[in-house]
Amino acid sequence: MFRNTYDSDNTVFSPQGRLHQVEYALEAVKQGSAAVGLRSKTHSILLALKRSTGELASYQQKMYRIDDHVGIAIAGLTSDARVLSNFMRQQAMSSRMVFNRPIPVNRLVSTIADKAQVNTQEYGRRPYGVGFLVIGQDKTGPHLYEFSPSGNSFEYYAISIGARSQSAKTYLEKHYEEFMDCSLEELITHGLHALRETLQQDKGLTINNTSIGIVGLAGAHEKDVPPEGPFRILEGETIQVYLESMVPKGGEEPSRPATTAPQDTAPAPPAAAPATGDEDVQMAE
Amino acid sequence: MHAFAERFSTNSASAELRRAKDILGEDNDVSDVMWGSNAGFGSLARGIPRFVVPAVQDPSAFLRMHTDDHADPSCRIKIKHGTTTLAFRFKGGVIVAVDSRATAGSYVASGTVKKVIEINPYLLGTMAGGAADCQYWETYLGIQCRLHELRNRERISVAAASKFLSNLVSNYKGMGLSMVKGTMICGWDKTGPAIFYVDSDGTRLKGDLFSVGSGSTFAYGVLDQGYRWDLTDEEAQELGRRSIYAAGHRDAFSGNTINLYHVKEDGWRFIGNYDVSEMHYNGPGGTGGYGYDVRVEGRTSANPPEEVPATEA
Amino acid sequence: MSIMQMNGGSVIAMVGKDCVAIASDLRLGNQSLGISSKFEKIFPMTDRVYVGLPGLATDVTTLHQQFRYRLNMYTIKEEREIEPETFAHLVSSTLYEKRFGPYFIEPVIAGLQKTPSGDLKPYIAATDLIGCLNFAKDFVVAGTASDKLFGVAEGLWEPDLEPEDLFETIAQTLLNAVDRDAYSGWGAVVYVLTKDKVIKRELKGRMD
Amino acid sequence: MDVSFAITGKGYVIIAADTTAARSIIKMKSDEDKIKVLSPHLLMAYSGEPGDTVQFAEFIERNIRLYHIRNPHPLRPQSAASWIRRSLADSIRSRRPYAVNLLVGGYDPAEHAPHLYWMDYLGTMAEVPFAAHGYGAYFALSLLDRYHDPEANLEEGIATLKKCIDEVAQRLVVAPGKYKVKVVDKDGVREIEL
Amino acid sequence: MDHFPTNWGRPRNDAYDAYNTYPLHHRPSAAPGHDKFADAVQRTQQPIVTGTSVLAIQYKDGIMMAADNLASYGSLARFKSIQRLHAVGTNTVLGASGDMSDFQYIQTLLDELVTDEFTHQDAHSLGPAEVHEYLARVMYSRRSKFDPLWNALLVGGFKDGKRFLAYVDLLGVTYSAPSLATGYGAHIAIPLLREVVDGRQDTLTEEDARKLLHDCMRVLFYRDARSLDKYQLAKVTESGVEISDSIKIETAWNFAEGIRGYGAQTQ
Amino acid sequence: MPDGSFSNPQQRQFNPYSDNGGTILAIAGADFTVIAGDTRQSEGYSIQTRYAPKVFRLTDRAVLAVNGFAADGNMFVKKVKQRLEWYRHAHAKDMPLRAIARLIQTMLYAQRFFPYYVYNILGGIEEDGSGAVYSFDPVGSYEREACRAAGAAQSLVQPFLDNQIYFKNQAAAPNQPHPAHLPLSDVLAIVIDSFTSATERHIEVGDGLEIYVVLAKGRSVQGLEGVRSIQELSTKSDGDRVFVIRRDLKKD
Repeated sequence: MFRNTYDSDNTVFSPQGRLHQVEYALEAVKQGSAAVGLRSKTHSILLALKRSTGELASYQQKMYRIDDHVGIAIAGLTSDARVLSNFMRQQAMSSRMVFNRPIPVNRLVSTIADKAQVNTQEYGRRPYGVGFLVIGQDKTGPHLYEFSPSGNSFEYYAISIGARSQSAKTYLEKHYEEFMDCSLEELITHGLHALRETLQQDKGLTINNTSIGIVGLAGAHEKDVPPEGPFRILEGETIQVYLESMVPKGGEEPSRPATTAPQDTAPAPPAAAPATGDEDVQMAE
Repeated sequence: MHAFAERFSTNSASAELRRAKDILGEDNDVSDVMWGSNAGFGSLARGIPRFVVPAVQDPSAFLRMHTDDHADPSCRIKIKHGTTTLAFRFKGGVIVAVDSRATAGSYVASGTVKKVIEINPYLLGTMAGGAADCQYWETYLGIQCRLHELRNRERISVAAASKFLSNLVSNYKGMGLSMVKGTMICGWDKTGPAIFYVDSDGTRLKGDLFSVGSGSTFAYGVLDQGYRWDLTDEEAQELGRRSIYAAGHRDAFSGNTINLYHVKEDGWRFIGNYDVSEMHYNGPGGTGGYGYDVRVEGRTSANPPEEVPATEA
Repeated sequence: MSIMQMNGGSVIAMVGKDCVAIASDLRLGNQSLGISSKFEKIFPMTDRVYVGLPGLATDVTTLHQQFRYRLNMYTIKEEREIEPETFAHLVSSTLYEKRFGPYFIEPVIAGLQKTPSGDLKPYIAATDLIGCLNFAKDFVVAGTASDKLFGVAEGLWEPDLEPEDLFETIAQTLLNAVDRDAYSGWGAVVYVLTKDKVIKRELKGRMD
Repeated sequence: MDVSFAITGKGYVIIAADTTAARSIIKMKSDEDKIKVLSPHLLMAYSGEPGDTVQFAEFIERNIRLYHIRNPHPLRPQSAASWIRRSLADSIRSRRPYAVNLLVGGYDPAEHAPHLYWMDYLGTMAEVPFAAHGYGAYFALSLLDRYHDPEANLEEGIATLKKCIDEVAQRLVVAPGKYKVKVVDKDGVREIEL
Repeated sequence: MDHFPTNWGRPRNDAYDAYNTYPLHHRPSAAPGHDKFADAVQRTQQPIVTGTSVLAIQYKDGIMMAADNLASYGSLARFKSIQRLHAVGTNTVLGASGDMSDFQYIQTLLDELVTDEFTHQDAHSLGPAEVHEYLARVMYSRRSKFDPLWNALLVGGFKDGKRFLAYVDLLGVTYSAPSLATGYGAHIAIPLLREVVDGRQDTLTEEDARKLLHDCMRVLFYRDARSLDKYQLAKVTESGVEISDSIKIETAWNFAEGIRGYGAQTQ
Repeated sequence: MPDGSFSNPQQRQFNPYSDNGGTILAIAGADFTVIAGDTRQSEGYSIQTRYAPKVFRLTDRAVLAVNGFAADGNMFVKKVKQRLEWYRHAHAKDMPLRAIARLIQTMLYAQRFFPYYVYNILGGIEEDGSGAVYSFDPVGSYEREACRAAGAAQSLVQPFLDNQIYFKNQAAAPNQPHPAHLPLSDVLAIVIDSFTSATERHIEVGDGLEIYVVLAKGRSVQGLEGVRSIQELSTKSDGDRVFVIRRDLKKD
């Protein structure tokens, strides 16, 4: 007996007024590892948890540079992300070609939102299975946007997407009022705390599984950043200093900026042993 | 690919882009081929390259008007020209010799041009005429020869390679353009040493001895008189070198240095680079200058009577 | 193909300390074809006036003969040798006579001029093909390689060069300039005029 | 489409010129003599615009002859060449210039030396050890750079000339079939068969 | 086919015979003094109704631009109250010489652009630099299609505390300088403008700038046969674009009275 | 040949080219490259502007100088920069110099029938750390050289460089061969000399001089100490480095 589940096609609403295909696409985003974005008056940052598909594989790429002033973190289908990010790059470049101006971040996000929306309305199409956090800076300052396969795009003070992102959101909701006046280091520390919430109980953040993306002026631990503070991705050894600034789990006051960490305490043993390749995520304690 | 998205998008950023592309007339400007493995060379790797043609009634007249520095020295765009190249077959393989001068009008634009293009370890192409045409098309030929090797698991024959080039450039015949004005594809394949002359008219000739370029007649003058099938390797190399010197000396648009190659069964070998002026005064390895005045120094055609002392007697 | 480029050839003259130098290439060509590498374009008019005649080769010979004739007439009439400056004006007027059917030559004049005090002062000048005189304190150039000569001379020349240094400067200037010109070259010749002697040297230039 | 060559050797000048008289694409005649004997020790090969060539050559021939009648001594090659050059130089600036290229070869009995002058229709003159006019020049000059010997005897000189003729026959599309060859040396002018 | 060796590799011209060593070479356009390049400066299309020079300078508070009100039809002074200065958004002014219909097309393009920009309502707007870049792309691409917009344009503006002044023409050639002029003004007015402006653009007062442009417009009216004694002045400062009403140039011709061949006296 | 008859109509058309004068030059050293250009932009006898850059930084180790028709030149540089940006997106590194050279060739050759009227000189540091100069003709023929001048005064400057850089026509003293590469300070002096000479004798050259200096990774700044009005443009301190030196030239 035939029963309509209203989910074989993206152009048909369910009796409840829902588009199941689109909602499934949103689920695909949740399959991806988590990404967190935060914004202060001066900086926007992205933090993402990189997964390794197995011990033979390296860690997947979670962040992409779009233009000097824009970068994204992704959660969901990497292949869809590649197509969309290339589209964003084209848009950015076109703006530079025609107007010699960096594309305003909000307009860039709307272009992909519109593109995604088409896939929720036209017959025979599949919604994109990827969500983005977009950070960028333009004349109106630093920005943070979330883009989702439903065609939505919103600007946030702080947001997270991907697996177990709700836990991170909880942390962000608790602390977001402090963010606006944070220094870059404090902002990153907050971000790492939020990102840590998305981990399984026995896992921790390491230099191998964490990426940090920044737009805004150079921080205290960065060197060779051009004065305009373009988008850059920090990975590997360079993020050690930030990981060390984190308050161990269970500690009450989280905000101990990385700036003071190395000087205050005697050189502590590294928070995490280097990855041995046995496991994709290392133990923190 | 994004046509649908754009059509339904009322967002003006994409409308902006559409207009920009419209205005620029360049939808290939930021196309997919520009990134990824093709890295912008997509047009080279796929089929016959396409070119921008000016939107005028007679593109060839347009091109001639702006680039023919010989008919009209005041033309602004001066493309590099002028050359002497030669190649001949003998029992020891193929000798390829070229000069290295490029002129734009009367200005010697370069004296260090590499006019032998190393297509692969067994194939050489020479460059006469438009420098860019030869460089570009023979690089392209190199790609195709490699592809042939990968597809067929054997090296391309000289005949096939030259036929490919011939077909390629004759596509542009009738556009009034002088693409490759006479190149020689030289190499060694299953059939032994081979030379093919190819030009943009579509001519393709198999032969033993060719010289191409503005100084070719001078090179022929020396080459023909000294050529035999059973030259030794040293004699053959000397003949090639001497012939290019002859052209470098007499032709204003040839000269500077001589590049000499020898193709044998195991592929080509670069013999050396020789300064034409050094050849004139001292010859290769200081064995005596090629120059006429150097060669006949002290000799005179005057014929004074020898019996001068006799008159005293 | 401009008629001035028909046969090729270039001349340069330079001022030094109490000396002048004039130099030319030796090529005679028929467009791209080299005919002779012994075609002199510089002619002594007196012991201390030299003239270089780059341009159309037929006019080189014709004008040389013309100048020789006029100079002889001058010497007979005036009973003295011509001064470089006077000769320059003779060149100028000779060329302007053919204002509407000019000789295709751009002469360069170099010499040592007698001053009222009896010293000899360097003098150089050049004219265009209809005789517009151009005096210079440093150097003058003409011929198919004139732009190249200008560039090198501007870089190498300095004031008050002794005869040997002047020779070196003019030789380097000429050789490097004609090497970049398809229509000049095939050897070169330099004359250095000093108070008491004229030094003529042939240079081994590029022969291509 | 004329081709002419001239080479000097030990005490002689050989001048060779093709014998074709062409009009449009037709060979009108194939035994035309294009080398004038101007005096006992002077030869002149001429080529160029049909009509002009013979007109000019005869003008020169008559005038040199006139000089010989007026004066008890013949013109030396240098002087003759200089006068011929002047005629061409004057002609090029006249209302109707002669388009004639010349090779003037002579033997100077006074200094026992052969002289060869290359001249073009503009009046350009250069003394050279060997020379050529027409398309042949593009093949022969380099060849002569390589093989010419100022001290070659007549047989060797003729052999070198044959190389030039063979080369042109081999490479030039419009190569002439036959040549007339004349030699001038201390004994005067004579024609030789190749 | 061209068999002459020295022609190998050159663009082909099969229409002449190069088998020719004796008479002068009859190459195409080898006639002395005949510059084929110059010959090519002929039009498949040409400007019809044209405006003459536009002048613009930088001064202490921004930029100032002037253009007269005439649109000529050949030598006929056809339209005498045409405005050739056009405000683009709030920070930019465009001055046009050359074909007026092409200028009007450019105006519609820019208006559309400004509207699009406005509808975003996101605090971003096009400044003079962006407008200039856009015009440069448009002009260059039309040139590349052999369908040029027959104008020489000056774009000036003031945005985010910065002056901007640049030029773009029918070929897509662009440049920027403290003082600019198009057309006849590039020959007549530029020396006058450079004399006063260059190097002093940070101290030049509005009054001086106004006077300078006024003087230049007068000189142009005296010497440019396609000009008018009525012009408009645009200034762009912190407070936006301001285009004046027409300004009349007071002229003095009485000096001509005494000069034969000048003015009324013909004999 | 157009003669006004009906059988030989002459095409009269819009001329899409112009010539904006100026001169560029580049010299490669052992571990550095100097690329320079004047800043005058002119058309015919009028100077359009006294400051229009002709030399552009592409990456930390590649600098491109363009000369000829300014609109073509600027457009071409923009396009090259975009292609390099795509390369950066795809490969997360800057394109190596020799690859940029080939890229420029194919980009120029794509316009074979409607050429860009530009003469390009690309200078920078190769992957092996050596200085390199690539010069191009308008349709993309190119070669690697040690020095090259292009533009309006190329025929003035190039023979001077032949003499000073390649030691052409200079016999080396016995046992003292000419150096293969000159030190940076000498090269800078030659560049400045070349441009002052060209300014003296060519109307289209003058106003300002921009000299870009690219130093190989790890090379000291020897030769640049004490140089007036120098500015560093590199984005990283531990890679190849780019500097620009600005000078005035005569404005007449």
